[in-house]
Amino acid sequence: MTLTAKDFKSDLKPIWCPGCGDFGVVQAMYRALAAIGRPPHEIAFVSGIGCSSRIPGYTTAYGFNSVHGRALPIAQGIKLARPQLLVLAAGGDGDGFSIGGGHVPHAIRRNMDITYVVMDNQIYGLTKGQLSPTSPRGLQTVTSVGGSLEQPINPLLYVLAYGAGFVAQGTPADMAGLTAVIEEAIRYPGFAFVNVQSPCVTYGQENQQIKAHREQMKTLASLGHDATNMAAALARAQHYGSELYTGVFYKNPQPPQTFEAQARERQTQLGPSARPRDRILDMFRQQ
Amino acid sequence: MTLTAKDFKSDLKPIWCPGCGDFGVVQAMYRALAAIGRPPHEIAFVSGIGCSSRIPGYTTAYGFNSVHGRALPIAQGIKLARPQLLVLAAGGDGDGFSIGGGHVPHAIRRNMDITYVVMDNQIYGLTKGQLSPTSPRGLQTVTSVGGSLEQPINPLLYVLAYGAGFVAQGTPADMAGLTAVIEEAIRYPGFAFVNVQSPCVTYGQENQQIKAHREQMKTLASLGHDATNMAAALARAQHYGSELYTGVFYKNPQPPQTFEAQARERQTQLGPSARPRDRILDMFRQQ
Amino acid sequence: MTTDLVIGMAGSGGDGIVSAGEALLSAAASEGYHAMMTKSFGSQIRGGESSCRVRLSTEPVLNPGGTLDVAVALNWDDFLKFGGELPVGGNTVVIYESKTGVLPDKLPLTGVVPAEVFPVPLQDLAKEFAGTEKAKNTVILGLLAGWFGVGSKGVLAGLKKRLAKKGPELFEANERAFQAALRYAAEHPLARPRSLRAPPKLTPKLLTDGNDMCAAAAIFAGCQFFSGYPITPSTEIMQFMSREIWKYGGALVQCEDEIAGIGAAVGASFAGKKAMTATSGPGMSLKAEMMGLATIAELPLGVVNVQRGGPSTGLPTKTEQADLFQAVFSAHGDVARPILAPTCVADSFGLTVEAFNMAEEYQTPVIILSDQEISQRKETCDPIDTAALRVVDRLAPGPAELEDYKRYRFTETGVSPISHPGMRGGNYLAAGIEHNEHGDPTANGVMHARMNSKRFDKLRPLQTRKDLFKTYGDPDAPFALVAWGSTAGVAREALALAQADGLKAKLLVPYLLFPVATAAWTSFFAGVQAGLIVEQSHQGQLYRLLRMYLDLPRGVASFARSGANPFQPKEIVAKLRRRLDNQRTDRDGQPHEE
Amino acid sequence: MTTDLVIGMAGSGGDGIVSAGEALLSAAASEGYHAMMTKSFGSQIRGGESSCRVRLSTEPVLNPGGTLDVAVALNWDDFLKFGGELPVGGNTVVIYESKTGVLPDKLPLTGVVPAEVFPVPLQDLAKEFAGTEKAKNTVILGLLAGWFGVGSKGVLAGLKKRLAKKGPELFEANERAFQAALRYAAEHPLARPRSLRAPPKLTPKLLTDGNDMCAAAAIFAGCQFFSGYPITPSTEIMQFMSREIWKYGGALVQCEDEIAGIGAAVGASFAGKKAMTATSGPGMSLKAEMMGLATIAELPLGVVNVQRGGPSTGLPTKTEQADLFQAVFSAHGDVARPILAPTCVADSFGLTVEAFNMAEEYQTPVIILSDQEISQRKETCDPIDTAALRVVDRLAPGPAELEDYKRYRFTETGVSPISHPGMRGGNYLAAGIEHNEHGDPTANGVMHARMNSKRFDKLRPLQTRKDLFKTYGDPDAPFALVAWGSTAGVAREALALAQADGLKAKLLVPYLLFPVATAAWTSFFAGVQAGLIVEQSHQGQLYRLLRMYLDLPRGVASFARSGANPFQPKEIVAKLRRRLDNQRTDRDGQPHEE
Ligand SMILES: Cc1ncc(C[n+]2csc(CCOP(=O)(O)OP(=O)(O)O)c2C)c(N)n1
Ligand SMILES: Cc1ncc(C[n+]2csc(CCOP(=O)(O)OP(=O)(O)O)c2C)c(N)n1
Ligand code: SF4
Ligand code: SF4
Ligand SMILES: [Mg+2]
Ligand SMILES: [Mg+2]
Repeated sequence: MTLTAKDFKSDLKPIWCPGCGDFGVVQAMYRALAAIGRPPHEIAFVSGIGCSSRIPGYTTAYGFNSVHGRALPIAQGIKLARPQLLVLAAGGDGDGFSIGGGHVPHAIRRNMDITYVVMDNQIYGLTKGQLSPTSPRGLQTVTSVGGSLEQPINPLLYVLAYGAGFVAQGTPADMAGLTAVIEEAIRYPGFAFVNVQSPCVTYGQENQQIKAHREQMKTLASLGHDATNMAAALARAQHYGSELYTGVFYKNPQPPQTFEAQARERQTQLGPSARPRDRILDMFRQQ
Repeated sequence: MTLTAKDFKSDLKPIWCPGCGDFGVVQAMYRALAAIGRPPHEIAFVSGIGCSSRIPGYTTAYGFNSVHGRALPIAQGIKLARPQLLVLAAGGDGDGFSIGGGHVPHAIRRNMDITYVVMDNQIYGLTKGQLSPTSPRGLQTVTSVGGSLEQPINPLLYVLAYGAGFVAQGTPADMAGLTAVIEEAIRYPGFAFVNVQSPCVTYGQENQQIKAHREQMKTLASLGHDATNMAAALARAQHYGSELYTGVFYKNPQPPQTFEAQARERQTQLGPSARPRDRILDMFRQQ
Repeated sequence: MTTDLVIGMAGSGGDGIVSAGEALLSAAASEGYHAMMTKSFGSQIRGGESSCRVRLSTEPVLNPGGTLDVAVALNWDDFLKFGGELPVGGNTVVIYESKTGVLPDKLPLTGVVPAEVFPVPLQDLAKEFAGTEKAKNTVILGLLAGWFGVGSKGVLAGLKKRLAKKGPELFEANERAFQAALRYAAEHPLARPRSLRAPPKLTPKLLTDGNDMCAAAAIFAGCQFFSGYPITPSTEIMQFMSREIWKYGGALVQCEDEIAGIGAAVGASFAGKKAMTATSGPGMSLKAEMMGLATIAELPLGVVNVQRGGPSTGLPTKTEQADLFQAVFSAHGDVARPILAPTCVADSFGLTVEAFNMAEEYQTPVIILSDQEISQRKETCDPIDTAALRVVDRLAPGPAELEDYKRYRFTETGVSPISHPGMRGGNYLAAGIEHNEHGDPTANGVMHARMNSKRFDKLRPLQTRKDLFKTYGDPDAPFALVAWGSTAGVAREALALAQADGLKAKLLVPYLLFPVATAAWTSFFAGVQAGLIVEQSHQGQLYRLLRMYLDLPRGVASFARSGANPFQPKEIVAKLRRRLDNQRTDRDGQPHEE
Repeated sequence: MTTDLVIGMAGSGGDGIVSAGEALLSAAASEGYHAMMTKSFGSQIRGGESSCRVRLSTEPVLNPGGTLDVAVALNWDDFLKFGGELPVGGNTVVIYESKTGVLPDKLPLTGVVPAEVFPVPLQDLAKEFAGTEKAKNTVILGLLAGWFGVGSKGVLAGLKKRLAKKGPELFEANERAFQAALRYAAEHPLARPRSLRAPPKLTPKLLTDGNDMCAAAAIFAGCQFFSGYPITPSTEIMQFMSREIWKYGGALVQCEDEIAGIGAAVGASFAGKKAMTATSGPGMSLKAEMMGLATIAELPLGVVNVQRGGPSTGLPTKTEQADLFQAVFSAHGDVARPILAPTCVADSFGLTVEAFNMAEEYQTPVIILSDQEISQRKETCDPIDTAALRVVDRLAPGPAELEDYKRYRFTETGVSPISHPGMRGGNYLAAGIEHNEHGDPTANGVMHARMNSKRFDKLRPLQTRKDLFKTYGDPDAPFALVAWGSTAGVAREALALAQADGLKAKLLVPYLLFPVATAAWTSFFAGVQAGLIVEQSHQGQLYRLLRMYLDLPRGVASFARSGANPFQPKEIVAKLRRRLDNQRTDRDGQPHEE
């Protein structure tokens, strides 16, 4: 039985505002998952909290809409416990890089085969328009009335510095491209990161909407970018915030072994030396 | 009255093991502070928890030996509340980049004039020898009996990606160099990061001891490194873990305004529009 | 004529229902009425259903009220989604958009026949007189003015002010729609007129919500530092601070998470400034470790928890009172911190000032345990005499003390003078590790026991505070109610009802929840035969907390239920009655708890 | 001859005092004695003072004991730093390094004259017979064997095994030192001989500490996933898992912090595996939010908190029982989770298995509330019959149920069958947001109340559990002691003392602390006139917790004090006596709490 995008769409009605970029992201996700072809029950889809983090509920996969910022620890627990699952994680820019920012480098260096999609709208949507870590400097919001005083973060540069094996960016302004990078991310055998410029129509900035994206967008392919070249990736990533590059920034041509593969090896190697469970106490026996 | 290193040494007896690298770090700190010349009571020195985090108690400054991983949030609160203070933060590799790792990018992008010294020994000292985020892959410790399965982090590369204005490295194997980078970090008007390779004699690796450092050490100056060149800094930083470079990796030649300076501007600008405190409720008055 | 009017309105996001409510509220406030408004929205972020309740009265308004006097439905689908939040009864006047095509005798309200029903061509009137459907909400305001006499002056005056910037045309269009609605109302009079009586005297009122009131109080109390992380329903405190704190030489930082949010505030307090953080349940859970640090380091701190439905993410936009256990007990080890709970917008001011004073006086974090309803509802308040409020600053060490400074010196009160960086001679080490009087780390059990005693004993004076309790009704009455937080307003109405019903009852409203002020409680409960502790949590958390420290009279039981299910005064009285009956028939049994 | 011997030794880090203790302990275990060892160190990370206490007995050892029978001081400075932890009394035999130059009648022990004092040239003997000072500790073992008859066979056998890899020379050198010490003891006999009686029968014993026992139990119970973050004194659980869990098809991840530590375990549980995390107070504080998530998502989880001195960083290496409030109440909203407390190394096994069973049966996190003393002390245990222990697995949905699967279906027990990713048809959304039976998010108050009830009601059966309580003494005795955790072992000895003293007393040791199992408590307290709830916390946390749910007899009071100040059986008896006197003279007053 071949699966279609529809097979991944749940009955839950999205709470998203009409026109929210996240509609495009979930659509791209349906299509990418259909292309991958794993049945929904073999997929675990984890998120934190935020508008974007509602996404697992809109799919037919096993979903976990957890707590703010903790999608990655939970996703890693799932993957390591049941490596045969397809594990996805997703959430907002705040969820991923503010409260959850401490988990990202460690998820990446552990390198489990998880795809992490950040729906980056440079704002806190769910809580109604506060500053996000990707908000540009000077942005006026309800929590930065006189304008933000901080430099924004650069998610692309960060994850490259963290050593991610797959780093890409997309926008729902280019559904085909977005679908393609998500699919490629899932197929990458290791930790994969996709930053999606997903406009917030309600609290987002004017120049960050779908229409603007259509004008700003430059596919990395069209620029002749070599996705196996880390230095080039680092250089391109520096333009986050001023240029909207889409496509794959970096893809490790020699994906290192995943954590779960090493775990499997260790289990196989040590398994034979296990005492039977019911005789485990023998190890404490004196004489 | 000129201050000497001794003026910064407290009566508290260090709990450190004989030969611990942290003795060198605190010595360098005394000397750097003496060179700076601010009296101890104008200094606030914050740390988290760990062997290294005991350091504020061994100085005569106002110290705050807080909780694990939280030195930076507390230091920022102090600096923003009382910008005229000299604010230092310090702690271990675990404190700073494992449990505290989520605070680092945000402290850096806020760019307060704080100097953060990480005493990196690639191990958890205080808890007796578990894996740290900078432990090399494959290291066998009590929590990684079969060898660690994770790639270590790269503190130097991370903080550069985070946009730190000053990034340096030192080792107590070169006390003069260490003192110099700490002093320069303190003088840098913005967030400054110093990674100190501070050997753990009790749980650390053989090739990470003072003696080994003496052989491994290469000063960046001797390599003709240009500390104003970010690309060069990124390139050098990639060698963390294989090369022991000391000195300044990067120093922003045009330090951007600090958060506290902007705050001061805002206070000055908005101050005149304040209602008297005891009439603040007038803002809620109808008609 | 009536003295109290509860109006509920619902529509979809774009209908402007909430701004109609706000216009009515501020009109009523300017006309001298007491008024209160609560809002409720569907789960849709934007464009979903939205509603508000406005209660207007010539007497102080204690709660949002129960069954509606007036129901306004822009469309029935949206209206019905609010279910119990907008209850229609036999006494309700129903006004709805006639375009919905629903017949007046076929309203989709099961088992209810409203008093009067008016299908009105709201949209058409708006289009005809204002030239835009958007003026629908002005039409509604005109109808309410016409039928119930509320806002006839104030609404237009308010609109004029609000629309001033946009040129006269817009205001004039709205004025025409308003007038047309007034005429419409005059042409379709109520069968049983019920205009709201004019307010007794026109005192100028304050109008705001609990979050803004709390933030303003913090500034009044001298707070110069705010750090936190956004979370519903507390974010408005940070938003207020983002506008105001700079003006007072203060600073704000939106942190990366709640741990940093309290961490920075702890740092600012260590640096000698009055500092504050504000959050809601999930954020409080994350702050637990730092709360313990502030306790052992003895640092003053104002911490606001605006409670919402839990556990976990729970019901983020609904009110509940289930974070009391967390407030009192979270963080490992023996820790205690004062917990204060406001009961309405007005008392949020004084209580927040009190919280900062306690924090400074006792060098401790203090939790202001607000809840979603208080924090986000708008309310008229009588002016507050700020001159009558004292502002306390922490005890500084004198020059003699600074010669050989002991940060944690054992004193009679348990409070030791506190220095801060910048103060010569006051240098010390603050730490999460147990310490001796100097602040030096120790693992000595005897010193630990002494320091624990110090930290607990310094809060002892709070146990005898009686001013942080209010009693209503006859102090010698044998039947008792206790209610805290937003539930207190319902309980006050319940008390009035009970008394009118002939019950000898009284009510205690505690503002200080912890430490349990045994003196106040014991004197209230003396002679009480039966009573209820009313609160919105599954476990009845205050009831349980009191049992820890008090022997409650046997007849006192818990009346508790999960949040998002507001109590009605009537059911409280009914429950109290049932309790009395139980008491009588079941003399020797254990008290029944429900 | 004696049946019980408490030996305390202290020296500086390099002296090998602790390994001497360990050698003695395992020798004693192999000789069939019951034995227990605790260690204590100065704040120095390495090379500071270190000490251990070894208690050997022909009867089960319940606690580390009080005043020493034998004190061994390698140098007096270090010995004295341990103060109350190594108390010397009039009955103590003191052995010390004669090189210290201290005269036997000038020992630096104020107000105490030990029974016998032996300055011994430990270092010289070691050097002379083993050729190295390092053999000092072997000399000590030889002396102990000579004077007290302990370890004469076992020590050398153990040494031989341990030193096997290093070639025969090292062992032989140690053997010579041991023999020399035996001779030395024979040449300097005790004035009053007190050899330890031979054990009644030689049952092979298990020897381990509470942390390893707990970890082994988790594996036995089917745990296949561990994630956590190191923290004293719980890290050994992770260390055990790092060695063992892979063998059982499981996996371990050392996380970046405690939030991720529990987060990954929550994920693994969601994925259908039995998962565990372990930490201590500060880590528990950080895990609060995730605990709430596991509760609302109804996910089984084993969570260990090895208590240490608090608040905040507190006294990381000392024991305390002050995290009970946190265990029960942390996390916002109405949450409840079972809390189980082991009282010794041996019962850590069964209780951990019970915890995993409860977690699976009720789909809830369960806290194993251990403490530093239990977790790090080494103890002999009788073999445990694992075949008698059941292992429970979570209820899986059947094929019919999976046709229209409702993850949170309302059932009679409150427990709903649970699926996991990979199971076809079981797909659902787990969430921290309140949900309906399908798991879909809801903000509906009525559904919220029902789900809260479901989550609390499913734990009800625990309230009637009696098997998780142990009563000692005459069940009808009018005088009562209650003690939990590591304090239970002291209380058992206190009970024996009280009974010997003619007091009609009994003791309740609860293993299930929450939910408060009213049935068990009520039946224990029936007829009790006076009693003490003994615990190591400033607030007397169990006492307060019980008051929440029980009407304690008036004569029952709290006997509590901060951690790092262990109770002695004698003082408990004395306190109980004083309590009885108070009761008699103060009939009508309120119960006195101390
Ligand atoms: C611990 C905790 N802190 C704060 C919140 C409140 N909160 C919910 S979502 C959110 C941020 C939303 O922004 P983002 O992650 O960018 O997602 P978006 O809504 O923009 O998609 C916040 C602060 C929470 N639910 N839990
Ligand atoms: C919240 C919390 N988690 C864990 C610990 C235990 N702990 C104390 S220090 C430390 C790590 C020490 O390593 P590092 O930060 O590298 O400092 P070092 O001792 O090596 O200088 C840990 C895990 C703690 N005190 N608090
Ligand atoms: S608020 Fe913004 S991010 Fe949230 S649903 Fe609406 S448009 Fe999307
Ligand atoms: S354990 Fe290591 S880091 Fe800690 S004091 Fe000793 S040598 Fe230094
Ligand atoms: Mg966002
Ligand atoms: Mg370290």
